[in-house]
Amino acid sequence: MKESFDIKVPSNPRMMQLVRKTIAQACEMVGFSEREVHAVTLAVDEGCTNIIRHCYQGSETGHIVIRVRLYDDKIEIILRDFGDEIDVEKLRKCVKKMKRKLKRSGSVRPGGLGVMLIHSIMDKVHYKTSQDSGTVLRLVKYLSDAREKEIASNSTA
Amino acid sequence: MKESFDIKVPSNPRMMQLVRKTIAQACEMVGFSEREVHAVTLAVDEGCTNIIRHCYQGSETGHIVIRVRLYDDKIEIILRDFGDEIDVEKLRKCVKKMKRKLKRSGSVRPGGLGVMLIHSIMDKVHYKTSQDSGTVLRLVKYLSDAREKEIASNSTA
Amino acid sequence: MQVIVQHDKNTAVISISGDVDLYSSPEMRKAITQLSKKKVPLIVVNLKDVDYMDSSGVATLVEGLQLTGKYKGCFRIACLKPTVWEVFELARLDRVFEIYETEEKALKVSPL
Amino acid sequence: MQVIVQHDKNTAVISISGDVDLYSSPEMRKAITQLSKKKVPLIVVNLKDVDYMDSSGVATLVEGLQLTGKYKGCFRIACLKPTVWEVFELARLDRVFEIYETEEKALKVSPL
Ligand SMILES: Nc1ncnc2c1ncn2[C@@H]1O[C@H](COP(=O)(O)OP(=O)(O)O)[C@@H](O)[C@H]1O
Ligand SMILES: Nc1ncnc2c1ncn2[C@@H]1O[C@H](COP(=O)(O)OP(=O)(O)O)[C@@H](O)[C@H]1O
Repeated sequence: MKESFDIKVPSNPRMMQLVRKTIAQACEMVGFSEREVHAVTLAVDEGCTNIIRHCYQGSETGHIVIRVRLYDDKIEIILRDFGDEIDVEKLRKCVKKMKRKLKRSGSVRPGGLGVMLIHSIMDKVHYKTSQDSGTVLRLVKYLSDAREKEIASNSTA
Repeated sequence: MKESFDIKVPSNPRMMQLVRKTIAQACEMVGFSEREVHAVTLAVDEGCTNIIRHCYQGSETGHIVIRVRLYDDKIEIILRDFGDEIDVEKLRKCVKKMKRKLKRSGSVRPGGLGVMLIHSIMDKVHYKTSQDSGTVLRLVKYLSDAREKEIASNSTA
Repeated sequence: MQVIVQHDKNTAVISISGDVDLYSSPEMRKAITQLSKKKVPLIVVNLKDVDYMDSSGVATLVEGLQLTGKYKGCFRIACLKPTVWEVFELARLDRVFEIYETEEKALKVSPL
Repeated sequence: MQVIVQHDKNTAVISISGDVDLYSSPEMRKAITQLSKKKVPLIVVNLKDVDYMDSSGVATLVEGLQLTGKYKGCFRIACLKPTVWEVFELARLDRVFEIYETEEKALKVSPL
């Protein structure tokens, strides 16, 4: 299986519930476990709400385009905004700092939580940004081996 | 509230479950009852499967673009395909015939069921077709008055 | 969607679970066609685990009715959930089919 | 999302139902802020009907912890569903909060 679809939503927090339902269904179709479906959905939600808050500064007139690719062994989700170029290096540093802090102890500072969740859930996280075409966030999550075998044996049964 | 989003899927029957989940969530956001959510979802499913079967003749390489508009008192769903011009007059006749037949008694011929379901569920059904830009099917469903009042009183409570 | 078939010489029960739509209905169709080829006298389709059925599912059941009719077999449907029942109503096919509340009843009632 | 607040002079229970996300968390925030302004000594947030919470919900709870901390109040969370618990774990905040299995326990245990 290799299938892809797009969903384009306004940068409105109200739309996140709809995005989650759609992403959860896509994850189920690939064969992720309930727990993984929830995690991937959360990561996509965090990616979108970061776009709403940081790229569009809370304005509801922007747009987010989400492309989802379903594979036999993974899901790929690409979030695209149409805002200004972002400082990817700063973002990378933020994640590093966050990860270090978390290792030491539970931090009570909520800042940076979204980006950190995305990184701890997804297997691949890649930002690509440019001045005139906004930012693209590419997320990939693989099926666990065990899960893949389970699905393969079900579909041949 | 007036919000719209798009979803673009390949003309693949496998994608219909995903479309249904998304449409059902959109209907819930407008405030339709469980029964109406199911009916509108069914109508959209029938519209999409007709595109897959009749417009793309079962080929999975075509695309369907679904635009959903959420209003306070209705939902509007626009299905667009990129196939050949269709014979809207023939379609209209097919619906009329179907309706007449159904009035007489339960017909055992399954043909025409999809189009008939769309017409009996939605408040507005409009086809617009052209040679170079495919066909657009516009569907509208209004909230029942009772339902609208119920929602209004909940949101002010 | 999942299709489970249990049958002996005289009766067959086809239990469906999941959504019956354009993608999955061919599998249900296969089960019905195979059993009607064997001219099983009574075929019951149990839909207790079906939350969703579209016109392709309904058309498949109509086909089952026609196929079994050819050899004077009985084709029955059992355990419709409200959402599925509604599709039958919308399609005005609720009186065309023999519909039973339970699988037991569908198996017990003698042919009309 | 729905927020129901029950409180007397010494304790308050905030019961949340539905998804807590960027859209709905401001409402939960409002309830927490109002109660901490009144310096209610023990605030329990009951999440038994919450299936989903994102980082904006978690951040709101962290804020609650900070606000109540200022006046030496107690801020507790009760009845986390597995999906919500997982967010706390992923954020490594499961040990930062006082989390209880039931609302009763959250109300009974004396302040640490
Ligand atoms: N889509 C984005 N566009 C621009 N900046 C972003 C984006 N996502 C994250 N950031 C940056 O990364 C930082 C951390 O984001 P996040 O993890 O959501 O935590 P918070 O916003 O609570 O600080 C933000 O403060 C912001 O500077
Ligand atoms: N999207 C479409 N494009 C072209 N023709 C269509 C479309 N939808 C319906 N039709 C026409 O309307 C007829 C009735 O469709 P339908 O109700 O789905 O029943 P069936 O396909 O089972 O006959 C079809 O046979 C077809 O000729």
